[in-house]
Amino acid sequence: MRIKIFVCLKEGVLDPQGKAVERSLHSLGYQEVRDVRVGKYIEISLDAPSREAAEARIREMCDKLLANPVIEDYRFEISNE
Amino acid sequence: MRIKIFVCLKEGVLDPQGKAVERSLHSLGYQEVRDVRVGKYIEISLDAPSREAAEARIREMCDKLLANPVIEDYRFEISNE
Amino acid sequence: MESHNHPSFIEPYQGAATGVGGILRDIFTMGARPIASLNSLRFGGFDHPRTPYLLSGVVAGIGGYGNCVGVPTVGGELLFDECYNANILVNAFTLGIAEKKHIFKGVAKGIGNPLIYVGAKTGRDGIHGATMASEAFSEESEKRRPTVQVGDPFTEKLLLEACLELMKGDCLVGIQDMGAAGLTSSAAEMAARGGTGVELDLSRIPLRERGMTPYEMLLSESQERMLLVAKKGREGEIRRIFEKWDLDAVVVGKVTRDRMFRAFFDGAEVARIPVAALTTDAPVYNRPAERPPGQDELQRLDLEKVEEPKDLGSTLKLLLESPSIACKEWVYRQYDHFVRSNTVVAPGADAAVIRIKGTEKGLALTVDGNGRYCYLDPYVGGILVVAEAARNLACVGARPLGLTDCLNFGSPERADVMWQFSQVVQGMRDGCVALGIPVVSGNVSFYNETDGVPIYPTPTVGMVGLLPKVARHVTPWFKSPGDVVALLGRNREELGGSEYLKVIHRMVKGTPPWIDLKLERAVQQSCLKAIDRGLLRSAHDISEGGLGVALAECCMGGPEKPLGARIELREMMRGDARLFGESQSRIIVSLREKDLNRLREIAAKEGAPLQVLGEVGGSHLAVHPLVRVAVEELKSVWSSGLEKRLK
Amino acid sequence: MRWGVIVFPGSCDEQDVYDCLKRNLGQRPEFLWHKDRLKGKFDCIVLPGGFSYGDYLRCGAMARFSPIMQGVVEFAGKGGLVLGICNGFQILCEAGLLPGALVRNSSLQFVCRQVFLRVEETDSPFTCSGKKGQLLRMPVKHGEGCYYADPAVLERLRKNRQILVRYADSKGRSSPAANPNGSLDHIAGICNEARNVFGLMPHPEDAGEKTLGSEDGLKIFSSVVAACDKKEKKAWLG
Ligand SMILES: Nc1ncnc2c1ncn2[C@@H]1O[C@H](COP(=O)(O)OP(=O)(O)O)[C@@H](O)[C@H]1O
Repeated sequence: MRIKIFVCLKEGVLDPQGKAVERSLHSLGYQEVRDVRVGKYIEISLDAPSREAAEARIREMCDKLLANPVIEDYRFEISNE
Repeated sequence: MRIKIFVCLKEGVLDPQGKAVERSLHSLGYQEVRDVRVGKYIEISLDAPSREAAEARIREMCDKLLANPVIEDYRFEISNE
Repeated sequence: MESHNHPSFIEPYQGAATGVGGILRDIFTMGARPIASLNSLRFGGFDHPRTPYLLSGVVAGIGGYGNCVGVPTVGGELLFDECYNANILVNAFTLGIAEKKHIFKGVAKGIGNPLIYVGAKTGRDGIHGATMASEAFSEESEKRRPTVQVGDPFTEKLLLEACLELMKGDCLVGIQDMGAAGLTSSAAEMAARGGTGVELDLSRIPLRERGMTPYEMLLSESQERMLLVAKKGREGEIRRIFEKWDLDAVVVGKVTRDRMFRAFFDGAEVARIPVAALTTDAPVYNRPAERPPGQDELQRLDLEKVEEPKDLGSTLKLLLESPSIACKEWVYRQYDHFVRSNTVVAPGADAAVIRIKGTEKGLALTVDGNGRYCYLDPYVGGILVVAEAARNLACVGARPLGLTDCLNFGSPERADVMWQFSQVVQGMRDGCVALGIPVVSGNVSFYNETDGVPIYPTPTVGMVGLLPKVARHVTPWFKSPGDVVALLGRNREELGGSEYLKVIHRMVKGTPPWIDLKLERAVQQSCLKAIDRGLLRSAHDISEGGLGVALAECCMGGPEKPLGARIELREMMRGDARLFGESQSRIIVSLREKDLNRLREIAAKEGAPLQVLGEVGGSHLAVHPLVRVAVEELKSVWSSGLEKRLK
Repeated sequence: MRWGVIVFPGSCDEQDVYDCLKRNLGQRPEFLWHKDRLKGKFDCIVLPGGFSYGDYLRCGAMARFSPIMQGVVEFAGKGGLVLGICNGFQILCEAGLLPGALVRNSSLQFVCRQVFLRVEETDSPFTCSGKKGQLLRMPVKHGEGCYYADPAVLERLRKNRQILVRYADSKGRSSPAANPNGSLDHIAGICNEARNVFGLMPHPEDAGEKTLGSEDGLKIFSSVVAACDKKEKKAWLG
């Protein structure tokens, strides 16, 4: 299974990167852009007996290592590649 | 429209961060994990007259600023949130 | 100096980063350009699962912020002890240079003058942060997930440059960082100092989030913001400067006559309280203090029962690779210590040295602290921390100009902690008086305890000294074979509170080393005068790990090729005390043989004992008759000690 | 000689470059604000180190769009000398004035330490006062200094002798231990094909005086002075 994990700063937490990217996009003429957020994108391959088993494992990995629950939220998608 | 952009290192470019994450996951007992890649995940909101128009604008932004074609590939998804 | 202990435990990278950001703002808000930072860190034991994670995050956060703002981090200290397992200490120190004529204060004067908000936008960050920092931890508060602030060093850099540019002109009346309790405390404190009142229009505050209430705006602790009071009519100038640096500058209120703190939102008054009620009239606590009954037992150390190791060479190696003593390069190579091109002595020496561009002068900086000594005897511990910092300055050739501190303690609601606190402060005062060092500022961090167990009382001090001629500075490392090695000060049989007892015998007991401040002064003065006259080739303070560790550091600690030494130590005391006892007021110096008599004269005149120990040379550290180890071997365990525990 | 030192928001080393040129080499540098257009005559433009735009997204990615950069690209196109140090090197790569890219250090950590550079080529205005194989001691301090280029580009760099300096140890040998960031082929600095644009990660301006531990950094700046002094400006092209 191939898993795509998205880690983003929580709502309300300052995202200096997002802010800076937004300002740059504006100054490049992309005025229509709003609410830029920059996060991490992690892809992993995994062997698991079932989708549910995989989900449980990934949730663990995210809580323990891949995301910092104090400031970050995560979500993930599982595909059968 | 809400756009999700994924920027990843090109195949062939060393990804030390991916390697480090993989090593940490293994040492935490997640032996089943392979091929970890770490990239960037950017979300932006955009007003555009059509999906096509949005696509063109985003491609431009990515080529110019959001990704560096020497080392990175990107792809994006558009949703109507 | 500022502490950011609690936030760093919750989110090490951001906690440490915003700690650095806060102390930098404290400096440039006065009109001083920050020129160097140091930090004092305490972590738990390496068998605690969170220690490597916390350490890596804190170090990366300090570097991440300081490097980006372009202020060099030139030194610091890092010690490990189980008592910090659940309460790490992150104390940040920054030094700035201001022109005497151009020092700015946080004062709101001139009725009708505008209050101007500059810097980053306001979000819901850290609301109630100030109260969180002052609450003891429990399992419960872990779950509460307090809001952690994310630092934006880039915005800080812009704010720094914009403020310094503004301060070159004459349109500024007062300025203050929005720190703990944000807009409320900065506005109220400025009014209190000015003997005025303030009126804020919250509808004008630049916001990052939608739907924020006036309460949230008043208490937000969003970083990288400042409040200014400007001369009326000069608002445009200020706006132009901040625009140049892409920052918000918005008039949000004005100075009033009535000594009231008032806030309006959408035309309605939402807060109204006398300024004094928020500032000068705050209650003063007088908490009970009492020496805990267990203190006597703690100080009892029966050396008969401490078995002396057979192989002192192996013991030396064990000490050198223990995390508190091991080389800290893994830490400081993550800090930019060269930026601003003033760094003459980089991290790794007793004190850092920076030159002052355009003059011959230099400044030496050090941060020091030993919680274990203070735990065993808080009064003596308080003296020792001051003495050690001054000694570190003496070793590079600098006379102290002033001291700042950060007092890290458990809950002040406990009588034993209050006793430790008052004892430490008395000790520090007595040390400062004896050595003639003014205390210019400081910080107090209470409630460093978890589930009823406080940390060791841990005062840390930052000390700054002056070198009239920076070129004269001295470093700790041996320079060439044939040089004489000598000891300023006296060895005593003292093992209480030592790193050796802790690491090798797992004991924290006894009384900390004895100190005679007259002797301390004599030793420091001898060292300083010898450096003034160009007699010394190296000088190194003896601290944790004693003479054995200090000699090893002289041999291998420097950036150049390691050198050996042949030493004779024939004193009548047990070998482990000779090598690893931590007697105070000792400095190892090396010099050319021809200069020895002149050093003797100086020491005699100052009243400092001087003893020739041996000479530099060979490939081994040989301390006859106790140890003989190849320097390369010492270097390899010492260099890898920290890093291998982080793997 | 006329030096311009660009100040980006977030530049940290512009003053160091300025002071080094002025105090140690008697030059008269001038600061250039990034929001201005490039005006006036210059012999060499320096892009200093620091964290332009906080190095958010990618180092140098946003700085390349600063108004002044258009002028820098034209200036370089006409043969003007451009020197990028650290963040400046990253910006030059992002702007396409130099090939390749600088990515995260292989250690994943910021690294600040003294290194040795081995001068590989002397037929450039930035190394013409040096000798082949000469070692220069100066500090590095960066989090993303690992040079990367695809194999074809790397081959071209080698063939055209565009790799002007490599990391080495005190004996002049390249090795992983002497390479502070995992840079491909131990590359510390490269020039463009026309040899008038040079980027390097280490900081010559922090090695301009004995007091600071080394004055080897002056070799880079004094090469530029020597190259510009020459009547036939392109003499260094060999
Ligand atoms: N332990 C201390 N030693 C010396 N001065 C101190 C100490 N603690 C606080 N101060 C001084 O008291 C003033 C107020 O300190 P504090 O309440 O910590 O301020 P803030 O919270 O604004 O940093 C400062 O000038 C500070 O330097």
